[in-house]
Amino acid sequence: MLGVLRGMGITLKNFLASYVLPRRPDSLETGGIVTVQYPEERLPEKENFRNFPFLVFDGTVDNIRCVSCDICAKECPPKCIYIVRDTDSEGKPLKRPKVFDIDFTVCMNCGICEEACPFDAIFMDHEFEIGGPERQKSLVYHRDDLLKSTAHFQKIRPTDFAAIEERRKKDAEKKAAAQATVQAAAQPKPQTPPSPQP
Amino acid sequence: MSPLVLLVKTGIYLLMALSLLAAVGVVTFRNIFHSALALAGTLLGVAGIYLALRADFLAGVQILLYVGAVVTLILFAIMLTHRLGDPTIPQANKQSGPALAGLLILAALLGSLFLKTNWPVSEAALTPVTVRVLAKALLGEFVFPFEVVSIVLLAALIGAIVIARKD
Amino acid sequence: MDPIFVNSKKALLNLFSAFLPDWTVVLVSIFISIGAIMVLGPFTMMYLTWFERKLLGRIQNRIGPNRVGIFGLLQPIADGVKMLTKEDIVPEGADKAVHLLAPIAIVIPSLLVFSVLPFGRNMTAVNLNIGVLFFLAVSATTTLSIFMGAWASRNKFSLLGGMRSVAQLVSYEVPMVLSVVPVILAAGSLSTVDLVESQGGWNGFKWFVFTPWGFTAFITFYLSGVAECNRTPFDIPEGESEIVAGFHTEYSGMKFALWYMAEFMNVFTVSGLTAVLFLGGWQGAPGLPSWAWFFIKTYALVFVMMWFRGTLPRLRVDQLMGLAWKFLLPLTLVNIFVAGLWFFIPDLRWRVGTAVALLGLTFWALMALNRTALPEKRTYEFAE
Amino acid sequence: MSPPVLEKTFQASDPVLQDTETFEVNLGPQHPSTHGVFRMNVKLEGETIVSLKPVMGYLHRNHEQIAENMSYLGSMPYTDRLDYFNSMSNNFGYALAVERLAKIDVPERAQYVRVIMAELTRLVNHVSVIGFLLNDLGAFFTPVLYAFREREKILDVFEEVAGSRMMCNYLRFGGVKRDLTPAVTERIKKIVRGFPKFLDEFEGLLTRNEILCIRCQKVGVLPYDLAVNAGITGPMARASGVNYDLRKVDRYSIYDRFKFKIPLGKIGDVYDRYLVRILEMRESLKILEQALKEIPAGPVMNPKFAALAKAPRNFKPPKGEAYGRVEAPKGELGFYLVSDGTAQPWRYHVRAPSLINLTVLEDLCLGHKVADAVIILGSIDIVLGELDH
Repeated sequence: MLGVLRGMGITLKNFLASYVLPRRPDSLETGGIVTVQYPEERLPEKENFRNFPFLVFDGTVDNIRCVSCDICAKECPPKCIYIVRDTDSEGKPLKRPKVFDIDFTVCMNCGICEEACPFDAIFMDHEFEIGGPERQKSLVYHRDDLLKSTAHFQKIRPTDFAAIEERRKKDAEKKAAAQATVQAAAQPKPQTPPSPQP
Repeated sequence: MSPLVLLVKTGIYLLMALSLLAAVGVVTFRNIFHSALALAGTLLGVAGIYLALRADFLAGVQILLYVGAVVTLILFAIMLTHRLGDPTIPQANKQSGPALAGLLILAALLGSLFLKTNWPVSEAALTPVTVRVLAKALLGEFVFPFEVVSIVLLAALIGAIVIARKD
Repeated sequence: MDPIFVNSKKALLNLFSAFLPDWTVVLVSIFISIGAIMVLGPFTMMYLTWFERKLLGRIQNRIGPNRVGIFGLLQPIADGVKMLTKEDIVPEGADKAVHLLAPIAIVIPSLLVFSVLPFGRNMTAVNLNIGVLFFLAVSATTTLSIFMGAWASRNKFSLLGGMRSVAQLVSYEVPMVLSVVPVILAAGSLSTVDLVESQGGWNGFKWFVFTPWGFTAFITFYLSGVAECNRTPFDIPEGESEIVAGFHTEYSGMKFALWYMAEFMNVFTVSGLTAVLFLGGWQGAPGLPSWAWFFIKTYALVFVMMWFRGTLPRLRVDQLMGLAWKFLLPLTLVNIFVAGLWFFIPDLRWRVGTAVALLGLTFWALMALNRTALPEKRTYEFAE
Repeated sequence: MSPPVLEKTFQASDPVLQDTETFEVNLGPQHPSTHGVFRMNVKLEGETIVSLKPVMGYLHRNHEQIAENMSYLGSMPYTDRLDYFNSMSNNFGYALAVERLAKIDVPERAQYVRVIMAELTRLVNHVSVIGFLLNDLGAFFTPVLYAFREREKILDVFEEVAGSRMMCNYLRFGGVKRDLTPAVTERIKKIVRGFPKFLDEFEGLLTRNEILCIRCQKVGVLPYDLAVNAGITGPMARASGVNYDLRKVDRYSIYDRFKFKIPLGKIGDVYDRYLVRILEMRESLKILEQALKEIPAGPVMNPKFAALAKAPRNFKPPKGEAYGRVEAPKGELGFYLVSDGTAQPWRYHVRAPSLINLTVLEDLCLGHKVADAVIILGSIDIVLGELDH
């Protein structure tokens, strides 16, 4: 009897408190209404939140970082990435994807593609409202749908962006330095003539 | 006769007709569940007739006990014994002959009572049986039969418990 | 303010009597009353669903419906439209006629009982001199409809729900009727109007709930009433987590809405009758009109029912029966005796003393007798 | 030939006449309280259960076979989906197994982070399970929503550190994916500070509630012997008095550093299972407090294996086998791995606590009512993702 009454007291307290106490996010601490009225109200996005992946480009859309090395497609646990390497007019393979499809019906947002990518070309997005009118075609995202600028990446994940940019810069410097030493070492020697084609 | 009285009378006759119809249904429906429902309909109709005869209390008790409890128990029994609910099982058996005989005797008995009773013809001769009057009669003049009935019911109750007990 | 409804009906009747024959005026009067109830019943149901959802939402730190109209006030209408446009599914093996009849049959008694509720001074549709009995008798027939629905669905969950429902309703009918007896004893009448009038008025606290037997009867009646309405913690006939939806598992669309309507109207009428029997009905402080008092009291009781729903888990079938037969029934029986003594002993102190002592003793004895069914304290070891 | 049954004359004592008809009901696969697509084939006599056969496999997704065709790291996000309430514990178990297989050391800070996450997961699981149990008991969502209010805070933390609320995929072989920022540590501290208050409220609503008590006490009693013989683990075993908690028994990770106790029930009914969970949460809070106080600074990833995440295909543990097990909120969660020296495990096996704890369902339910079967199932605490892996 007393236990029931005590429980009733607790629910009554919650009932009354819902009229007095503040709403989210304070209500998580104090009690009170915790509902977020979704389309109008949104919770602040967490920086590390990961959802579906996107491809980054530097500056312009032509400058895709992806070199279509196919590592992400191989590592992807549910195998939702499909890549075809682009070729130039003569059929020589180019370092960029011609087709880069991600099937979001299969993707499970694990973020392994992002971890595996050696070129910092694919990252996890914050976009989660991707509903479509049907369940197959509209959820297969193609290369152009997936492309987003580095500015977007900087906007959604500033900390990661800064760290990655710094590393990239260092890598680039190292590469430049290495190249310089290679060139410096190569310079005094006379240029070997290209071997004649057989 | 004012139209209102006519309306009321029509209503009563309609009620009677419906309860008779339901009563016919009780014995003719092939599905025992439907029969039981028709029985409930009949009892409700009878309660309506009581109400029309200004026996409010009787009508209330009729609904409470017969519709609310007795029919419910019948339905409960039907539901617990699965196969009775099967519509393919015939509801008639070989005892219809003796049953008809019993019915005729009962009808004769009731008919003789019907003829012997001195029915009041005017409304003024009717003493309104209110709950108060009924209560006074039950606990005053007829207290002995009332208590006897109570004891019989108590005995039935105890008997039921004894039978139902497993050990 | 008080006789506003009564006067408006009178005005309407006067208007009609100017050009209609006398006997039709009687009919019109009846139809006005019926019409008022027919509007009030479904309207109450609609807004009770809204009320319940809002209230439960608040209890659970949610907002509740708030999208359709301000404060979600149009939500019931939206629900109604949804129900109406939903496909009406009748199971293959169902008994089609009974399946159709059951939800209709359950709404009728729920609406009928409105007719004896005194909504305010002179605001009873029919002042039957067996009002309370009528109420109890008519609401007893809901069992039949639930049974019809359960049986006609040809679904095992429905059947289980139906059986549970019947066992429950028949059991709780008994303490419910018995707990009304002391009140009838005190008022000397079965008419709901007389019952309200015998509870005096605000001054002197003549409500029956303020007497020891009245209080006991109030609790037992209200609990049985909650059980009669199939509400938590006695909602085993439709216990969602166990038997899906009980007797109305196989109903959809408007038929389902009718089951719901009956349930919510029962909630309202049982609360209303509790208010009439124990809380003085429309009696109250003169500041507010009588009908306002009635609705305040009724809705307070409705609130408690929904509050139960927001707090309590449900009982098991056997425990439910145990509560009715092993606890409520003896208590109500003793309570009748106590109420009898109350009117027999002239001295106020003595009668209060005897009543409290007897009821307390009974309560204690019943607790002691049922101690195997009561919770036990547990201790726990802690291993390193 | 006439059927012989008709020839037989029945005695009143004949069991055929005394027994009422049994009634077969399928609870599930679509049923409000089977916690997913699970079916119980129940034979009833009146409302009393005379036979109960669990039918599972509706959510079977070839988990083990998939993992055997995948890089070691690639299975990590799949383990999230085993028991989708406690992805952190699942990650923990799998990471332990792989670390044992490949002999990877885990830095100090990462160990602490793992323990903190595992214990937070335990809180999440236990509050939700109790909430759902109450729903099975017929409470209309109130306890669940109170529990979810608390769970929300913890899930927010998970989202912040791991990027996802439920499918965390947070642990890596040799550490964790991302360090805790000071802000997150503060938040966890705040949650741990505030949790006892919530638990008190929750218990006030439930523990002494007479309806809950009479519904749960002496229902679904799991005796000590049966619990041991059937290999029951987790809170369910402990409610029956089996002192078996891997955190004490196995002393994996750094659990030997913390002071905490194991609550043990005496009877092993639904009520004990409920209260043992509550008490366990209080003990978890003690672990969390200690861990948050002692957590050192430092790296969260073994630098030798940091590069591993960049190329999961190149991770080839030496030939051998390993069994990693953790005290998941539901019981002993074990991962058995056999490596043949390639990038894919040769054998991958999950010992799912839900599955093994469920084996006693029939023993617990016999003789009880349908309503009890539902709460017994609720108190066993199954998650179909794990059951049907």
